[in-house]
Amino acid sequence: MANHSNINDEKREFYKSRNKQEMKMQVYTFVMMIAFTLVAFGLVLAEVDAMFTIPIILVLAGVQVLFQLYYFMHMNTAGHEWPAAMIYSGIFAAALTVLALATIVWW
Amino acid sequence: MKGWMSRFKAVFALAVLALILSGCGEPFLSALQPRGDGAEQIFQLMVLSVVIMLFVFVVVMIIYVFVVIKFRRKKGQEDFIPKQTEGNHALETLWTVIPIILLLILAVPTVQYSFEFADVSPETTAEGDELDQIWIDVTGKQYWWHFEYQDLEVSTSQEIYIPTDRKVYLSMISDDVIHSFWVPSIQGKMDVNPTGNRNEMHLHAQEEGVYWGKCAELCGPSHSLMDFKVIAVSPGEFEQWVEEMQEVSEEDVPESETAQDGQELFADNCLACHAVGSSPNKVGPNLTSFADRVNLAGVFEMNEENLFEWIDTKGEDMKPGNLMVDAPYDLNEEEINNIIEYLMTLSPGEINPDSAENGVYQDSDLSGLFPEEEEEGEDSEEEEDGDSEDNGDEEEQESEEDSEEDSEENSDE
Amino acid sequence: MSTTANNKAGFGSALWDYLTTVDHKKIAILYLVAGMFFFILGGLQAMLIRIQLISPDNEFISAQFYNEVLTMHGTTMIFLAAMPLLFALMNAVLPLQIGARDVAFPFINALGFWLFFFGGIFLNVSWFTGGAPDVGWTAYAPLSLFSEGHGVDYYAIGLQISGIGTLIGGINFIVTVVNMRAPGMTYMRMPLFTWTAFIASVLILFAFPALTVGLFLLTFDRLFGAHFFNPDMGGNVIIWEHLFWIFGHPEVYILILPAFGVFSEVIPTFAKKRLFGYSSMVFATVLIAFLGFMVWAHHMFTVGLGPIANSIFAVATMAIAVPTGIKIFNWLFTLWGGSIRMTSPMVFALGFIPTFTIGGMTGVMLASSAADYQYHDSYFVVAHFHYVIVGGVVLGIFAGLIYWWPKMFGTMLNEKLNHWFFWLFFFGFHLTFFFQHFLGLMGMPRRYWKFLPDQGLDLFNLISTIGAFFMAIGTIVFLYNVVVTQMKNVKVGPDPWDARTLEWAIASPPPFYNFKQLPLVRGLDPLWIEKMENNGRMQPAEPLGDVHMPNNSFVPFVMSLGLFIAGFGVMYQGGMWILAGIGFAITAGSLLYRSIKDDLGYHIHKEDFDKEEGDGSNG
Amino acid sequence: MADDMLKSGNLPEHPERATLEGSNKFMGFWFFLGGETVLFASLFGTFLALRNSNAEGPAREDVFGLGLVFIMTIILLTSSLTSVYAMYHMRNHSFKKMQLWLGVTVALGLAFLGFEIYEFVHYVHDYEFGFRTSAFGSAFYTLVGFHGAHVAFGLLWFITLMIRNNKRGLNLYNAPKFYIASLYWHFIDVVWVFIFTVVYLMGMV
Ligand code: HEA
Ligand code: HEA
Ligand code: HEC
Ligand code: CUA
Ligand SMILES: [Cu+2]
Repeated sequence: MANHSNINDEKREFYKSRNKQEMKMQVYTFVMMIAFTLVAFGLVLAEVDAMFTIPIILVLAGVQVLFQLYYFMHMNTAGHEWPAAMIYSGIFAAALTVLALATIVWW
Repeated sequence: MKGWMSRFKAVFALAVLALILSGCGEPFLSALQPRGDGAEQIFQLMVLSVVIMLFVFVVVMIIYVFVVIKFRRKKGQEDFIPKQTEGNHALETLWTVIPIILLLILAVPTVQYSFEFADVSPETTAEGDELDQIWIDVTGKQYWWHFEYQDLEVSTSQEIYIPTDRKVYLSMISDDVIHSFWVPSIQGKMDVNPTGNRNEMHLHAQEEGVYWGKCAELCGPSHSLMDFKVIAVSPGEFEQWVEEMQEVSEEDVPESETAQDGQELFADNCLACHAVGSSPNKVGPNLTSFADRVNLAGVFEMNEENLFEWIDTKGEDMKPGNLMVDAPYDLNEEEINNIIEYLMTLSPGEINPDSAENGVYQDSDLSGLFPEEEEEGEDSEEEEDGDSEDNGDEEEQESEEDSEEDSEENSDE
Repeated sequence: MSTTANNKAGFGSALWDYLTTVDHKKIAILYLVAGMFFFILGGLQAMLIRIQLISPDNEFISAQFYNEVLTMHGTTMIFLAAMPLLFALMNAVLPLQIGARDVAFPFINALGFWLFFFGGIFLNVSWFTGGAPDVGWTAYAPLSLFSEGHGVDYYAIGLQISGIGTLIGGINFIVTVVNMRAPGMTYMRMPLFTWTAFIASVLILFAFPALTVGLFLLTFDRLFGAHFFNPDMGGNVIIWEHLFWIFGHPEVYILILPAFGVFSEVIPTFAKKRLFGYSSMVFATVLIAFLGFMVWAHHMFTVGLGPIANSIFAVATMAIAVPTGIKIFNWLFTLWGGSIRMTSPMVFALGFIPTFTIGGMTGVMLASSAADYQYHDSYFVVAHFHYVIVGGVVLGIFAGLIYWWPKMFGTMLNEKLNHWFFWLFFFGFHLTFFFQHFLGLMGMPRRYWKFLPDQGLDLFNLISTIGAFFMAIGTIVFLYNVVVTQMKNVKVGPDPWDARTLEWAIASPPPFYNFKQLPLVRGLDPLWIEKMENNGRMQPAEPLGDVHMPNNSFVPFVMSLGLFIAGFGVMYQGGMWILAGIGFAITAGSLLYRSIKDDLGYHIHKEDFDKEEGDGSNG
Repeated sequence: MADDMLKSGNLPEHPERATLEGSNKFMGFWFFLGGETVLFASLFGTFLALRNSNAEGPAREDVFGLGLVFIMTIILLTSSLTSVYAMYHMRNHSFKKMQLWLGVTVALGLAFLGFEIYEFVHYVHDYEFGFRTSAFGSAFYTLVGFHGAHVAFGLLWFITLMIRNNKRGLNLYNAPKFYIASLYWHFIDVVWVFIFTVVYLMGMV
């Protein structure tokens, strides 16, 4: 490829440090995710009222997923416009599906 | 109900169209010749939508015909290069907005009727009193229909009798696969599902008559032979029919000896699956009023020849896949003929499909069927203990009002 | 196919070539042949249906067989005829229209075809092993659980296999459009066929997984003792209906959108005008796709979901009429002021407009949830969907086939015969289906093996059957035309229709590398622009260089064959488990082989191009 | 040019997307994940519809235990992080470290799968709660089983890639493959987040 030799050591160092920076973020993300998980399990174990717990743990799950997508899967970086578009379309179709199956199969 | 129509400018067009459409089909079957409230409302909706569609179609076709004639390449124009227009915002807005308006006109009655058809609360008289509700439990089975009149101890198969003076409410479920209950000239269809829920709908026939019902959901080889009848009779005749039906019992003995013999054979070979008199639904149709049936097994001409073939072959070729083929009996010609003779005595009384067609109207407010209907006051307290002995199943109505109603009625007995 | 083209190939090597090809143009031909085969099969089944219904109380075929024919007619036509024929068109022209040398995943493209093909064969094997599926193409549970024999198993597994093929084929097209466009080919310069194919592929991506799951559940219930749809064990039959229609409704737009695309190519070409309202056409396409996901329950109005759900879905469904209407009027105004040539593709397009409008309008009538209580599962619905499918999709497919035939094969179908085909088919079509609207309202439910005498249904059914024969004759004229044309084999130039888009800038049929140099696209309708402003030849966007090409591969065939074999094992179980073992081993083995063995393709060196020059064949 | 792809060394910053083939794979795989979203949504929807349909069989509260699920969750989340580490080293072009972290990921994945199998066996034996027990059983095993199958497939994928490329190191041809395998792994984690929330936690509140 054209840009092989262009990458000199200087640049590489720059990338390395930037990657390191990013990796730090990833670890923070991870810590947050673990924390969220603990909260979710904690709420259930503490037998907090269901009307309260269920929305909360669903939101926690949603945020965790966004963490995964944006940080672990790098959707926050450039070149992910189409992936994001498709994932959100998928989420849209998925939400409708779940909503319908959870409500209008009507027992 | 017709508010939306009164303001509609094309009433005249509607009338003409309705006239044309209603020429189509047989009155006992066609959705285009409505004889029931529901069918009529839907017919209005159809006419409205056809008018809208015709309008759209005419517009499209005028442009289309004009364009195709006017802009055909003519001789000598081979090198003509038309102007390459990109678009036109005014036009594009126009053909976005007008359809939206047309669709809104259609959407309003659509939503209104959707709710109306789902409403199974009791009708009210002009004075505001609630009318008694006749609830019928409908069970669809491969390939026949069973009907039980709640609280009346009457059950039939293949044919339901309904009075013409009021709505009749159906609570429907399937015993096997999905069927769909459709009486085109009275009301639109509703699926009959095997899953725990009961679907509810109502019928109101405006005229006496024998209306054909069809199964509209593919349910196996004989799906196309799963017909039934709705026999709409005047309220007085209906009341009489109910009373006659309540009288019948398995033990009733026919007069002729051969028929008595037939009855015994019937008891030995057939009663495992069939019933005479009020019964919960069984493997085969209830035969209480068999001799009065319009058709044998829903579709065949009612004569002894067909009946003989039916019993002899267990309907194997007549209704492919029907479940009577499992019957274990083995009968000779004479025995079958005796059974036939017995079956032909199964006519509980004077009310039969003819009553729907003979033009006789007997009035009644059906209060005979619903004793103490007058006292439908607030004194539900004392009725508490009566509740428990009722068969609870029938009260699984979805709508709260009904179950209230029901428990009150039941406990009065 | 290695570096050079070998022209004088025998039958054996030609066959091998097609079995291993990864060239989208050849895959297009594979789709075309298989799709036509299934179209004729489905058409013959339709003829059986119509003959059975020619008169009341007819006993021409038995009830059980009728249900099998009916099911296979619907399934075959939708999954094995219409979709593949559209895929044929997409494969043939989509990469050319965006100026690409190839699709994004040539290997997966081939795999997609073979999976579809083996899935289709699998489904049809059922005829010979005790009966085809007999529960309608919608396979509603629990009838599909009760159905005896293995018919429904063939349905579930066959569609599963071909569904995977369709899904990966769809992904291939999406990525091709996203990544492979020629320089200057921005999204808003893409031809409408490309746009609609792209959006249809997106619909495939999101709709097919629901079918996949539905079919899995059905398979598990039937073959492995699960209870998803068994009410006795807590199952719920409505789940199947939802899953099927969450897939099923987008599916019908998957079918119609590419057909819209075809007409959006044909009409501008033969009106000699650019498409009116291009950007609103794109917008309408996207909007239809979006709304298409929110309306599926209009197939379930009578299920008893309640008035609230029914109303919501009714209104959402009606909304689709708006973007579709935008399209209709844009086509009409493309014609306005044009210079219309009545070529056969154009005649198909002109036949489409009123026919589809009628079909769409009956669709809106159906969308009126309360009124649907009367229409549902009656012949009114049958009439509706044949108006949109035959009047839209099938006319679109034939318009596209005739239009792009020169591009695919380098020959021109006989115009006169094409006109005959059109008029026979079109006349027969309306004769067949127009009166079915009335049949439905007069009380004739669909999927009826028999209708009874004395119910006023005889005449219209008879007319309908007569109409079907006209359609059959028309189709035969077309097939005859194809045979004669290919026998004569008179070659035509690159641009026989005087068209506007990029695919007409290269030889007919195109060389296997498509574009020697990628073209520079300067606007919508690039070829037209060059015709108007230049000498009518595309300017290259790059200097002549080596061209990278993928290697042929036999793996897609083998991989699909493996699933085909495994399907039998899973179905018959018992001693046949061994087949499942073998089949899955073949598939897994070829997957492993594919991932372990490097496949880097090869290069055509620029020096070699001159040898190819002028030689219309594409190796 | 093509053969260059197999040369390691001198890789660009984003080796996974540097070639057209790589970029195609990258896009295609993301889109595939969009489709997978609907696939799992259909399974989740089915599960939700049938969550109380245990017929006579055990209900959710009867069988689920949170301890095991918690451990599994932590394992899978951690494996997500380790695969991020692997990709981090890929971007720094240190193949050995990438392999190492992938190895850790695989080990964690195996542990997860082991626990899952243990869980299933436990349910079947101790609670007589199986795939055929009830509609709920079918829905539960199908949803969680589909996820488990994805885990198993992901593991096989990682292992194949690691073995195949062990000798020759990172290059433009295999970098995209590693990258999309790790995307897949994250996606599996995403699904699990919803499984533990919707299936287990919501089943226990
Ligand atoms: C290519 C396939 C295709 C297409 C494009 C459509 C398009 C539409 N369909 Fe159809 N449909 C099917 C294939 C298709 N359908 C099939 C196969 C079935 C049956 C499945 C089965 O049960 O086996 C079915 C069934 C079906 C039903 C269920 C009926 C039932 O079973 O009870 C409904 C109900 O709403 C419906 C509605 C619509 C609507 C509103 C559109 C709209 O998209 C139509 C929009 C187009 C127009 C409206 C015309 C042009 C517009 C204008 C000129 C603008 C102005 C118009 C107005 C203001 C009205 N369809
Ligand atoms: C792409 C979709 C598609 C297409 C193109 C067609 C095309 C046709 N269909 Fe239909 N049809 C469906 C999809 C389609 N159909 C679906 C989904 C159903 C619902 C199934 C269900 O309920 O489950 C259905 C159902 C259906 C019914 C309702 C059956 C019932 O409910 O009982 C009928 C009845 O008339 C019918 C008729 C026809 C006819 C006459 C054609 C004609 O257009 C066919 C014309 C084509 C030919 C006639 C080709 C013939 C070619 C030859 C004869 C060549 C001769 C051979 C050689 C020279 C080798 N179809
Ligand atoms: C295995 C159970 C079974 C037995 C035993 C059985 N039947 Fe039936 N029968 C059925 C079923 C089921 C039907 C409905 C068939 C259909 O319409 O699909 C039926 C229908 C009929 C009908 C038509 C009913 C109608 O309403 O028009 C008649 C008459 C009939 N049976 C007579 C008999 C006689 C007489 C016998 C005994 C000699 C008998 N059956 C024994 C199951 C049985
Ligand atoms: Cu019952 Cu069709
Ligand atoms: Cu639809």
